[in-house]
Amino acid sequence: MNTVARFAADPAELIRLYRAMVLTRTFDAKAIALQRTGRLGTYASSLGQEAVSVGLASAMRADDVLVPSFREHGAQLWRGATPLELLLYWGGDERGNSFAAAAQDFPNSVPVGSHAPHAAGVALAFKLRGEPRAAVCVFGDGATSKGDVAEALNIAGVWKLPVVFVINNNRWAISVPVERQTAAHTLAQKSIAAGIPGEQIDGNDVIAVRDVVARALTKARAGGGPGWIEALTYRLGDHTTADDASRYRDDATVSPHWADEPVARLRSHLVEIGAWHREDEERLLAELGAMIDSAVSEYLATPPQASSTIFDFTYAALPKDLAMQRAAALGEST
Amino acid sequence: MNTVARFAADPAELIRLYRAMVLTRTFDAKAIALQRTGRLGTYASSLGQEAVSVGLASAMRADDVLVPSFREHGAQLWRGATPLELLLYWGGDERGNSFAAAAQDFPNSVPVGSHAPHAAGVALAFKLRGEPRAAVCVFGDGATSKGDVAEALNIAGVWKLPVVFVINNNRWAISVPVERQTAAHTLAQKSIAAGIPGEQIDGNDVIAVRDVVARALTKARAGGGPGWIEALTYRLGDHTTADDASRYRDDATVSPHWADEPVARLRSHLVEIGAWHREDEERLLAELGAMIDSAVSEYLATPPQASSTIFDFTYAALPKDLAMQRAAALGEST
Amino acid sequence: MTEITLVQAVNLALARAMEADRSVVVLGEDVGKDGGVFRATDGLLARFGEARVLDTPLAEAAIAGLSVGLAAQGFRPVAEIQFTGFIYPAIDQMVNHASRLRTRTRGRLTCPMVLRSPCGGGIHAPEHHSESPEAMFAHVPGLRVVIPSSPARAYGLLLAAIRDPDPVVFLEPTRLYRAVKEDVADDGQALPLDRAFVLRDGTDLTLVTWGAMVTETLAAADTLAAEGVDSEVIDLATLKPLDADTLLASVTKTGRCVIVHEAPLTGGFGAEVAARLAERALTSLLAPIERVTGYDIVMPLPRLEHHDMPGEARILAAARRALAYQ
Amino acid sequence: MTEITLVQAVNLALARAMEADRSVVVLGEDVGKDGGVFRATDGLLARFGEARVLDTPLAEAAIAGLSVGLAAQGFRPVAEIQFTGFIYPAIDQMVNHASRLRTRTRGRLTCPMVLRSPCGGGIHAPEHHSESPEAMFAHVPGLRVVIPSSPARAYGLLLAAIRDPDPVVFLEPTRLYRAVKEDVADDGQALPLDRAFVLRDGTDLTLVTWGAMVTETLAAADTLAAEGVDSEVIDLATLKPLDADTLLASVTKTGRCVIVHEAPLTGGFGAEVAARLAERALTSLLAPIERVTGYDIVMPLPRLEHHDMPGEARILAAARRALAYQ
Ligand SMILES: Cc1ncc(C[n+]2csc(CCOP(=O)(O)OP(=O)(O)O)c2C)c(N)n1
Ligand SMILES: Cc1ncc(C[n+]2csc(CCOP(=O)(O)OP(=O)(O)O)c2C)c(N)n1
Ligand SMILES: [Mg+2]
Ligand SMILES: [Mg+2]
Repeated sequence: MNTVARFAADPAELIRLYRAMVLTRTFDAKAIALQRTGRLGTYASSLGQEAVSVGLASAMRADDVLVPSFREHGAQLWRGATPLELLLYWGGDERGNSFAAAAQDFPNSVPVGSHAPHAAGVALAFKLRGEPRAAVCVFGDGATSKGDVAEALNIAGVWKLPVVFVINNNRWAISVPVERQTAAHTLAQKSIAAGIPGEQIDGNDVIAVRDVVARALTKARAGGGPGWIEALTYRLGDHTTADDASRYRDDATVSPHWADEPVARLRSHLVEIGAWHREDEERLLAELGAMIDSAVSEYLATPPQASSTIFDFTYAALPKDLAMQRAAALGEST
Repeated sequence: MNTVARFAADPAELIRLYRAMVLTRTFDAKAIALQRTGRLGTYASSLGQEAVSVGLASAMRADDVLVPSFREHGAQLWRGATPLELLLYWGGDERGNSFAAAAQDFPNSVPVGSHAPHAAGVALAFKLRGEPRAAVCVFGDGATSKGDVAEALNIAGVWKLPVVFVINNNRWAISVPVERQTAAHTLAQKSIAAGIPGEQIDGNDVIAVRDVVARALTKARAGGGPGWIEALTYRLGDHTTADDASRYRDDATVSPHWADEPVARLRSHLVEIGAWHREDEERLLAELGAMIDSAVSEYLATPPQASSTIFDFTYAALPKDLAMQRAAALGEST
Repeated sequence: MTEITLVQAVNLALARAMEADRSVVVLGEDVGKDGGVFRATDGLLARFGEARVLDTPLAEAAIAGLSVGLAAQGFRPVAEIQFTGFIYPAIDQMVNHASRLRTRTRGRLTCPMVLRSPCGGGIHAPEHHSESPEAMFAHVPGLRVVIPSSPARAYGLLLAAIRDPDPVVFLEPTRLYRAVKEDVADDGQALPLDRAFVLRDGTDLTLVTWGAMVTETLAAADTLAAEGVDSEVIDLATLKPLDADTLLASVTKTGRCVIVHEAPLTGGFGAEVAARLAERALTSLLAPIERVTGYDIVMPLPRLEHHDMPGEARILAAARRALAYQ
Repeated sequence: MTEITLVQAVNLALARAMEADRSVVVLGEDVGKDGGVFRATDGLLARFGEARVLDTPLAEAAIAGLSVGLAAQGFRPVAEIQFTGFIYPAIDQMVNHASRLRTRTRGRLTCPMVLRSPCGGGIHAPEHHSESPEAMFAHVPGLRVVIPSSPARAYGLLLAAIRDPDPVVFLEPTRLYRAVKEDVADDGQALPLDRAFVLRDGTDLTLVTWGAMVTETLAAADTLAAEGVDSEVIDLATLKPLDADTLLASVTKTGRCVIVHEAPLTGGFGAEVAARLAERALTSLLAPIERVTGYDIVMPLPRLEHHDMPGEARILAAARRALAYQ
């Protein structure tokens, strides 16, 4: 950052960011607990990566479009997805992708990196319509090995598309550490292949993330071409609730990274500048805990969709052939 | 080139290279004539690109493996593929891929860029067996936009595979000029994404191509990791005999490049150093013309394979289900 | 009305759709100045400009993926894959994203895109230029698969595909691109995407086919007619969703069926046609259902490809077996 | 003999093959230290070392393409695609290269590789983790497609796949990975790759299935048996090349057939099975051929997936229709 961003000097704004990161972590802990007790599906925790997620989302405008992978709960919540929607999604209910409040954002892309071309396509749409909007595509370090990402990056470069790619580099692709993923010293340098400037930033510094992504977005919206930002963070937890990271990395490897984790870091800064006190923390935890708890009760009380819905969104209108299958299915299950 | 390669000082060796380029061009002209008269299938000319093809092949050892795209006739001929084999291939006969003299070389890869992972796999085989051999993968400028190439390059880098990628940059992907293919100022810089050094060379200078590729191969065989070389040349002809380049580029664009074409360039060098005279040229053209003519007669006299062969190489042994289809087919056609 | 070829009809439909709807954009390799390697997009760049006719870099997965992004934003991209031999890298995008964006988001985001590609053999093309992968796409829920076999059907079906709110894979038989000319009115009339075409009415035998094989099949029907056999010829055209009714009506009437396609036998779409009949028209069947198809082999290089591609002789042989069966 | 699960049988076969043949190497995402997300490659790294058990970068097209290069050089790569939802980017390599390297070069270069991938639903997995794309591969000439449904068959078929001189797509139903244990002798005995398994002899009805559906189908057969219906259950297992003889022999005997698979109906491999019967066993058929399959819809997320996946009830209903048919 050449100059300190304005928002960084505003305690209220920093508290907003802090709140969003704590919300993300609170949601995360609850989601894991639900999964462990058989009430949620496999879940990908973002523990330790909250600053990347919240930072990039806070840099976006409402009318920008988020094209995420599957670990950006913080960004989705900031953009208006509700805890209930996220729970429904991870609980195996398509309604979790409805995002009433972020109607143009893409759902999670589980196939790693395959969403990068979508972000380029969304950005192309903005460019063709002459709209001052941008797409933000987020993925992990492992995704940078996928051809899809390279293809999308190259096209974004030659067409100067308003898209910012953010690499949430948590140093691991399940069991594969980033140094075994590529010989590139940084992931930031990968954009040189597409003639696009790349930046590497401290992904545990939410201020840096927001500032750098915001600058890239401003440039992109103004027709300055795409951005490629490597945010260095660390996956403190298992890859997902289906993973047992102790099989491939030991505590000695992980524990040092707790010292850099983004939530505590911003908290101590807030405390330092006198903007945050124990009571604030207690009040916040209580408030967010209650918010998540009520979302959880709502989630648990949500009946599944009617079985007929497995058919109804396959096409805009049900083709006759499929309508017959639907009739047979409902006949059988009633 | 830091120092002038030894071979470059040896007229006999330069004449070998010259001969190979002229052979390629002679073959090329004949192939186009055959296609125009309906006696060959669609053909991809290498007119103007002979130095890349011959240069890289002359840098290889016999036991290295060539993994080419579809425009490397010069390299294939140097490696021992016969003009007859090339004619059979382009004439639509699988026997053209038999390559008796280059038994481990891959056949042409028509799907652009999809052969890059094969070259990495071949190189991995050499590495796993501890053999001092390397794979050479050649493709065009357009291929550098394919995800396959990026994936293979990245893996070659992180595994330090003995493979050298050569970009035969003829500035066009059919109608798309390289500057509309990517925003990268050079294609050489694309290897930075994989942590691999890239080099850009004059692809119309067969001495430079051979020297730089030879150095990269020596390094690769010694475990020094992959090479990525952009050879700048120019596609002087149509993309293939099915293409009409006048639809998308005019003579004014192309003609200046005739001044740099590699065959005339090496010839004038040979003449300058007194190693080549009009009679040598006449003798060579007569000799190669006769060689190609006899290959053509052989080609035209070669009866097609038995229709049964469309079945016989699908699997090592014909599965019963397919054997029945074969029997029925032969029954019908007799 | 002017006499035009199939590829000209594709071009005409594209122009008409772009004229009528600013959200229609064309993208692909060499679709701009070059007008496409078969000239399907000839003149579109000059007429509609670079913002609506985009020459893409050489990257099929991205061509499909860009289209998903454009479509989710309300555009109607018509992407060209230069040959179906190069469509395989786009399958991931079609299966994992295009086909399911609507259902994944309960209709919040949709994917009205068309993936066009020249398909099939018989033009003595190089390796990988003669593929018939329609069955792979026809198995994918959420996709539509369309293969026209005449200029008029190409025009009407492509218009329908572009206007359809869901992703359509539109395969154009290269062998038919310039094979025949017919009068096509540029009236903007789309054809239904869920109706097979009965090209010839008959009572003795049903011949079901699509794409380039329609030509051989109609020729066989003529030969049979000369022998007094009255065969019905169905051009399936819209493979997915399948118009089972037309099939069943015909076979219920004729009792004998021969299915013809160029793709390999095993797992080809002809299997689905036969399966539907074996499920729902069994009692009407007077003879085994015959399939005349490419063999379970890789498409041979041009010198032998005709040995793989079904021709009139093989169709007639199967038809006669079906007719002779007691 | 020890009691092991299907995933342990896969692991055992891999270890046995690597022990017996130094050219066998395992590669894929997280197959090393992690032992694969399902532990299929557990312990192989420790036992055979980094030169033979390779954790690849995250790139499916390259995983398949690397294998083609290795195989052409005489290795026998066994590549893992972590879930079949991520196998689509590898299709291009399998179709355009692996399946045809032999025929393109008239046998000069060959491709003895295995592409392993966990498939199918029913384990409440995230999106894209429950796919059944076997029909797409079974349509590709030059490939073999194998799906085991028991520990013993997984062991014997995987050994056969690794030893086979041609490319094999080996799909492992995740739902069966730990569902049952059975005694498997680690005797290095391979099973034939062109023979379907008759899991139960019967005379009244033929039930044809594969993969995870074998469980539901056998359960249905038990229920029917209790009602005095004697059904034959065939596990197709080696879908391509298809063992038509076993199918025909059974249906010629029973006259009634129900085909069960998890993949969507249209263009599913069940269509090929039905088509073969309609061609070659028509006169033996006493009832329409029924298919009990996933619907033509995108695999629902876990909360509703059971509504899509065929269960015993749907199989029984179809069986009873077939049995009742006069
Ligand atoms: C194309 C594809 N291949 C494999 C997987 C299985 N998988 C899920 S996450 C993951 C690792 C992703 O690593 P990274 O991109 O760094 O993201 P992270 O999980 O660390 O956030 C893998 C291999 C997948 N989802 N998609
Ligand atoms: C994957 C793929 N897409 C499209 C094509 C059709 N095609 C053949 S050559 C070509 C251009 C290739 O350009 P480049 O890589 O620069 O090689 P060049 O032809 O110039 O030697 C295209 C688009 C193909 N063969 N493969
Ligand atoms: Mg990661
Ligand atoms: Mg080029």
